[in-house]
Amino acid sequence: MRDRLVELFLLAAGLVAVFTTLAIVAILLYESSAFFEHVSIVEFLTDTMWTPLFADARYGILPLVAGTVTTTLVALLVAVPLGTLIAIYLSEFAPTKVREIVKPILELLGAVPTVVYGYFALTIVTPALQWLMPELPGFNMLSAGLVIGLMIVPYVSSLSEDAMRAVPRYMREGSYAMGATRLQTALHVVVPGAFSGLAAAFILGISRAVGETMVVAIAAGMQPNFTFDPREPAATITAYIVQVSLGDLPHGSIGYQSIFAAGLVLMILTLIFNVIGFSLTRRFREAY
Amino acid sequence: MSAHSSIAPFLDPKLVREGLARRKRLDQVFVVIGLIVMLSCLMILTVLFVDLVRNGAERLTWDFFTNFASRRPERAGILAAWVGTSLIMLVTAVCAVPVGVAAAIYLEEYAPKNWFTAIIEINVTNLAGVPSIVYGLLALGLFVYQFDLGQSIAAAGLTLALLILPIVIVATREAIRAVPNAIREAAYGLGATRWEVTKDHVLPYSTGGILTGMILGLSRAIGETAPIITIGALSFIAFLPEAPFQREFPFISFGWLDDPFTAMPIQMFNWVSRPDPAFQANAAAAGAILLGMTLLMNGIAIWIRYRYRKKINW
Amino acid sequence: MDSSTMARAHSGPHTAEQRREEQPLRNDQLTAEAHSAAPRLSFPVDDTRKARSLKVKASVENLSFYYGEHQALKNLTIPIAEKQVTALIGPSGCGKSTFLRCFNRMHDLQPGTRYEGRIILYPDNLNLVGNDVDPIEVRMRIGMVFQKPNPFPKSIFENVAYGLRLRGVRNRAVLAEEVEKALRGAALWDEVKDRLQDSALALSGGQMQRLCIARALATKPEILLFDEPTSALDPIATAKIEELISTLRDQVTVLIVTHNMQQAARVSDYTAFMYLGELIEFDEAAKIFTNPSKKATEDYITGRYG
Amino acid sequence: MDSSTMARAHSGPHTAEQRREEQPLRNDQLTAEAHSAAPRLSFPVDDTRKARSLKVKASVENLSFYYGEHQALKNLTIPIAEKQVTALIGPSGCGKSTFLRCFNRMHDLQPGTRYEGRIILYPDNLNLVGNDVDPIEVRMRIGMVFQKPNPFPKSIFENVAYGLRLRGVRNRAVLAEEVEKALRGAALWDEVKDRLQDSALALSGGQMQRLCIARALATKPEILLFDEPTSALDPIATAKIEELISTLRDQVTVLIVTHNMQQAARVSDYTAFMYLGELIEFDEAAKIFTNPSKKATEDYITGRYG
Amino acid sequence: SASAQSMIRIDGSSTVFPIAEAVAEEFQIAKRGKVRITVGISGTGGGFKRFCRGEIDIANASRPILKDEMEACRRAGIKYLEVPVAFDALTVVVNPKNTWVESLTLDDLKKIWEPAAQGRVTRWDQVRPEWPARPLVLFGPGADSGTFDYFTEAVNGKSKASRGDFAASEDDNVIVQGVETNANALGYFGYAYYVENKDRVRAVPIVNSAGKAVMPSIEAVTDGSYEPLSRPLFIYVSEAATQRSEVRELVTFYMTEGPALAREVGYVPLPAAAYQQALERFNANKLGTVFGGVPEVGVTIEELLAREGKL
Ligand SMILES: Nc1ncnc2c1ncn2[C@@H]1O[C@H](COP(=O)(O)OP(=O)(O)OP(=O)(O)O)[C@@H](O)[C@H]1O
Ligand SMILES: Nc1ncnc2c1ncn2[C@@H]1O[C@H](COP(=O)(O)OP(=O)(O)OP(=O)(O)O)[C@@H](O)[C@H]1O
Ligand SMILES: [Mg+2]
Ligand SMILES: [Mg+2]
Repeated sequence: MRDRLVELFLLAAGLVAVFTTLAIVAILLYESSAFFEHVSIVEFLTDTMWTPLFADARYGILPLVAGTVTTTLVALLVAVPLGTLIAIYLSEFAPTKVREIVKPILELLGAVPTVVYGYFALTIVTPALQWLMPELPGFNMLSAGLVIGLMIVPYVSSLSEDAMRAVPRYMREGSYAMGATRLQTALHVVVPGAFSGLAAAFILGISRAVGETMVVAIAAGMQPNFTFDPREPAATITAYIVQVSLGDLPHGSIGYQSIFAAGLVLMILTLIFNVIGFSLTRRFREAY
Repeated sequence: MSAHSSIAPFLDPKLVREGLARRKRLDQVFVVIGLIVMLSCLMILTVLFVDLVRNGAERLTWDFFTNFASRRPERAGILAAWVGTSLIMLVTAVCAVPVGVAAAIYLEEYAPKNWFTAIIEINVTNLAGVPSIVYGLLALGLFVYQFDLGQSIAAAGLTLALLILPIVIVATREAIRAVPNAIREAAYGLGATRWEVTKDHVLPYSTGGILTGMILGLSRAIGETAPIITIGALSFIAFLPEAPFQREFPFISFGWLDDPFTAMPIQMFNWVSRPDPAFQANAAAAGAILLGMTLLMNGIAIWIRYRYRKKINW
Repeated sequence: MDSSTMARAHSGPHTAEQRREEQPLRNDQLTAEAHSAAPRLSFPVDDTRKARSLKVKASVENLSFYYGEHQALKNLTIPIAEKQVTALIGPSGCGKSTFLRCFNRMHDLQPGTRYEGRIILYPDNLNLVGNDVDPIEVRMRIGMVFQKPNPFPKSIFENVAYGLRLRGVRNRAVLAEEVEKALRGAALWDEVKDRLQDSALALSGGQMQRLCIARALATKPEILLFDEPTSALDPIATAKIEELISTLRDQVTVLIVTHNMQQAARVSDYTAFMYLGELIEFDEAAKIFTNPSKKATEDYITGRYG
Repeated sequence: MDSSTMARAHSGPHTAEQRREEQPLRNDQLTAEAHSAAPRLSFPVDDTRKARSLKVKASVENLSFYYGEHQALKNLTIPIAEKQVTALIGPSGCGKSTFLRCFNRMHDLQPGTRYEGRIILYPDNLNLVGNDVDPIEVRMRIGMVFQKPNPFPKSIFENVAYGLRLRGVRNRAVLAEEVEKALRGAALWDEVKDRLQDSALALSGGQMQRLCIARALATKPEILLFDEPTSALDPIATAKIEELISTLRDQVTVLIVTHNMQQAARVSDYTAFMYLGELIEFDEAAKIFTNPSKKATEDYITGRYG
Repeated sequence: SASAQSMIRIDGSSTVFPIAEAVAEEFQIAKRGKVRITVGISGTGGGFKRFCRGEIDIANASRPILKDEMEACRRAGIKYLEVPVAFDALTVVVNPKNTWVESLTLDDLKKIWEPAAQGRVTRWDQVRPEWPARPLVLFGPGADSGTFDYFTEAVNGKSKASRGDFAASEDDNVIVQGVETNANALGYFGYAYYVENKDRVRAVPIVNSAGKAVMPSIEAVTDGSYEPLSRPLFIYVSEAATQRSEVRELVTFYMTEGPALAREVGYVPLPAAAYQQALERFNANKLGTVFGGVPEVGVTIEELLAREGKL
């Protein structure tokens, strides 16, 4: 009986997560309904101009999505190889002591205030890149993406490392017994064996990159360009939301409501990533 | 069977040996690359930290901790900010940890494996990926207006609690999973109920992991700017919230919960965008302290993890 | 190695034959009694041995068990004699553990499992696998010792006291007394009496396993289940546990699973041979190991089948 | 269960006796030859059997092994006959696995371990546990099959091809041919030939274990090590693996660890009995299981010690 | 909780924040801590939202209150007084390495910034042929800011009418950074950022309606010659709050000490008479805005103070 009550209480705690999601979706839907009375969904999804705050307002979300996707891709191009590399190194090569010390220190990279990263991108990474590519504008998605990538390296490496260490020892032994080197064992047995965990790590990394705000707001130029060229300046959905929600815009205006529509798109984007990740994890979980 | 009747090595031993030499070289190359990558990440972290400390060095004085914000950079301090941040973290921890741990226990120990729990699971991972600014929007509508908490420490703490809930849940689940099933079976075998098994064994033995999750969550929360600006964190506030401990009865007060507040990242964000470049030093100093606070928390997490691992060795 | 070490190691447990002599046999014959409050276990008269019957502690009747679709136990009927050791033997995967775990409803922890048939516990005629019976109540009455020693990462004292605490015992004096009794019963008292507050994880494998037995004994179970209790232990520890099981017979009904026929022969009074989820033969241990009536049993016993 | 199922299940493997007849015995007597390139294994003449000697594939000489402080193997000396099956038996924890894993230097993966003594591999007189010998090279020559089937999470084909790829074989035709040979050698070809691209994880336990054997066979190892290869398998799968091991004798030297004496008796030509890290007795399997010369061995074999 | 009685809550524009902070700081010192003031930075829009919900006493605004917001206040029964507190002079800056631009006319600016220029006017020589054929790289504040609204209104004649292909930032320091590191850059932001970064960027004189090129400076703004790019900043005080003496005292303090403090934090004080006049209007409880919910450009402070307010 008491056990039943406890279970109900615990279930309620689990439902907090569900309610939070529902509440987020509800608020976003509610607030953006006014927006969609004004702007047709077709225009919203197909127009390639996003200028809701300009006199000549256009409401095509594509430029923001493009900016989000591009910075995310750049970030992943940094975070996935680096994170996986570090994870493999830590789980298969590094001595236990090194692993136990380095892992939490690396995790600190994820805890640096994002404003710091923003300025890091703007004042150090961009000039460095311009030295390599003189044509590069002062604001660009490339340097923002690189820095976001750096920021999420610990997410990827930490979780991947956990996953790799969960690969049972007898799998590794099977490979070593065949005469494989550490690297071969890592690449041919451990990585495929930890696939679901790696996928989960990448998904979380993607979500984090998609949701990152300050770095893009500071270093990417806040300019809704419909381009997938990382050398261009651009705006992302999050950057747009934070900019408007702190700006001088009257609340209740279409421009203000547009942030909820943008938020909805962002939410759906992350949801899609997560559902894919979840089903991948499910599919490969029974691996051993 | 005749195919294998010869034990003669399958390949020319010389070739195999050469191949082996090449494979081992690759192995070493990888070690070097791995080390380099890891060290460069650590170095960037160091550079960031050292840079902040260097830029903020002139402000890193005792006064900086005991002064309120001011229009004069050299007089401005972070008293309200660090007190605010500490109290917010308190609320966040007190809310997120029990709920997160309870949810994790539910998912690991109680939940049947069906579509319903699958939904909860997707939800948890999805929440981990929701951008923090969206939490700000949610909290504005829900906590500030719906629950009428106003622009208070309680509202900020709750917002960040929601934000880190998935982190706490995920970390706790991992910790709970690490408790061997044999222990559960032993307890069940003695006639313990599910809750007794959880309370007497699963929870105590996973404390290390749970605390680690809590601290990782808090280090994420402590640096968040956007959501708490959205719900109305202040930038100038020259007084402290009501003290939680009073001299008269009943000695403990919760008045601070609905006091206005500011927080470290807000203070830093504000200073960063000030026209006067002298404020950049304040921002750097605040950033260094923020990072230091996180470092401290992570240090505690490492220590706890280490101690628990040592104590409980399955 | 000098063979004296080994000789010492196994001088402990009496052989099954020795023990059987010591046992007060009951002479009631052949009673196919319907279920009375305390039915008796009886075997058909056989020229080579005295027929006898013992009180039955539990009777398994047409028990089937399913892991989802997979039927792991097929219509088993076995009587469990009171204060005797009953061993279950059979090749790996034949369902020994599954059978054992039915007794304290461990399967209830895994969704999708299903019991059919009955396990009646005497004297109160309780159907252990009945849907209306609370598994926790069953587990309070029937203790279990697992293959791998699994002490809690708490002090030795707390490990043994845990079952009592669950049952609401708070009085420190009572706890201390019962813990001592249980540790003595598990032949561990002398080794640990000076360090009851130390972590149980600091014990050796054999000590841990005896601690787990003490933990189970402390709650005074009516039946004690052992699932390959020595397979993780070294020879010396194994010998101690076997000796202990032999002496436990005075206090409690024991059901033991083992993959080791020698062990079964040494410790058990009755032996059941299972194969692919079915009961092939059930009889007195002496009979099973010297003169099994089924060919399959003989093949298995004599090692022609592993 | 009808006993015919069981009979069928174990009709496969020949008994040790049967096989021994089939074996061409060498009649060189008693040669205590110093190490020549290919020494011979010889036993003292005994009234009850013909003395014989065989080529030695590897000879273990004064091997000791340490896990940090703990000495797990104590000064073992055992000859391993070429193209014969040598079984290691002994109670749990006596060091069987530890011994086996010395042969392919698996211990090198764990820091803090240390070898002493030598394992000489013939014909090239290589000391397998020498410090100057590359463990990877050793492992390329000596295959291992583990207790729990551990296929890689790849396709069946890739599992078997893995060792060849490691050795730099890229030619698809060669790979295909060798994979087929290995699968045939492991008596798995017929069952999987139509689904070579399927995941190896979709196989049954017994099939997985045979896949692991095929994987090891594909690289044409000189010695194949088996560490309790059937303890996780059901009886039917066990029978198949045992049969397979018997037939492998034509191709490769086999060393097998088992806790199951019946199994050792069935599959091995030579048997070593170990206890607490020491070698108690080493002899032909027939001798060990019928007429062991040490009391300890006899006690263990007859189940007086488990 | 910290007693609400003596607390004055201020929120709104981050542009006005430095002045509000300075005033709050000094006022609290002057009152020896008896009055507590909080200042937030939710933006002008966020500030008005809270103001019209009655959550704050004073809203900082970098633009006049707009129709929607007036409506919201009216519905909530919130009446307010509009008080100008300082000028902000929008400053157009170029890289110090830029040798060709000596001054800019409104026409030049329009050529550069009008919506039609998007994607077309991309080189300096397209603005004036004598300028070099170098790329034109533009920086400006985000489209959600009052600065942007005012600049577009002043230059292109319509609020929010602007080309979109420029690098925008919420944080004017980022624009400073952008202009400083690109020799072909042009940007605009508040005067305070220019004052503090005179050595990193160069301000361009703007040709006013009298045809004279004027550098932004405190004098030029105060005497009205730097136009039309100087704009007033406001605070809106809730009428209900004016019932409280400490609020009245704060506003009085604002009008007397404000000029010095504004100057100190890099803003341009109103002419001395204007403070006097504004304080009189405040004391006379003249409610409402003088803009009628529509932003205007180039009105002098005297004109504004002479107008009748509307709620
Ligand atoms: N949790 C489970 N879910 C599904 N099937 C199971 C489960 N546990 C056991 N089985 C199956 O039930 C059968 C009986 O298993 P059980 O563990 O009872 O065998 P056992 O006789 O104890 O074998 P062993 O000697 O190897 O311990 C086997 O076929 C096994 O695969
Ligand atoms: N990785 C290890 N580190 C330290 N000691 C070990 C390790 N592995 C085994 N040992 C110890 O070495 C001894 C021999 O172990 P080993 O695994 O070789 O026994 P075994 O004969 O294979 O037993 P079993 O039949 O149970 O598999 C045991 O005392 C064991 O506790
Ligand atoms: Mg079992
Ligand atoms: Mg072993």
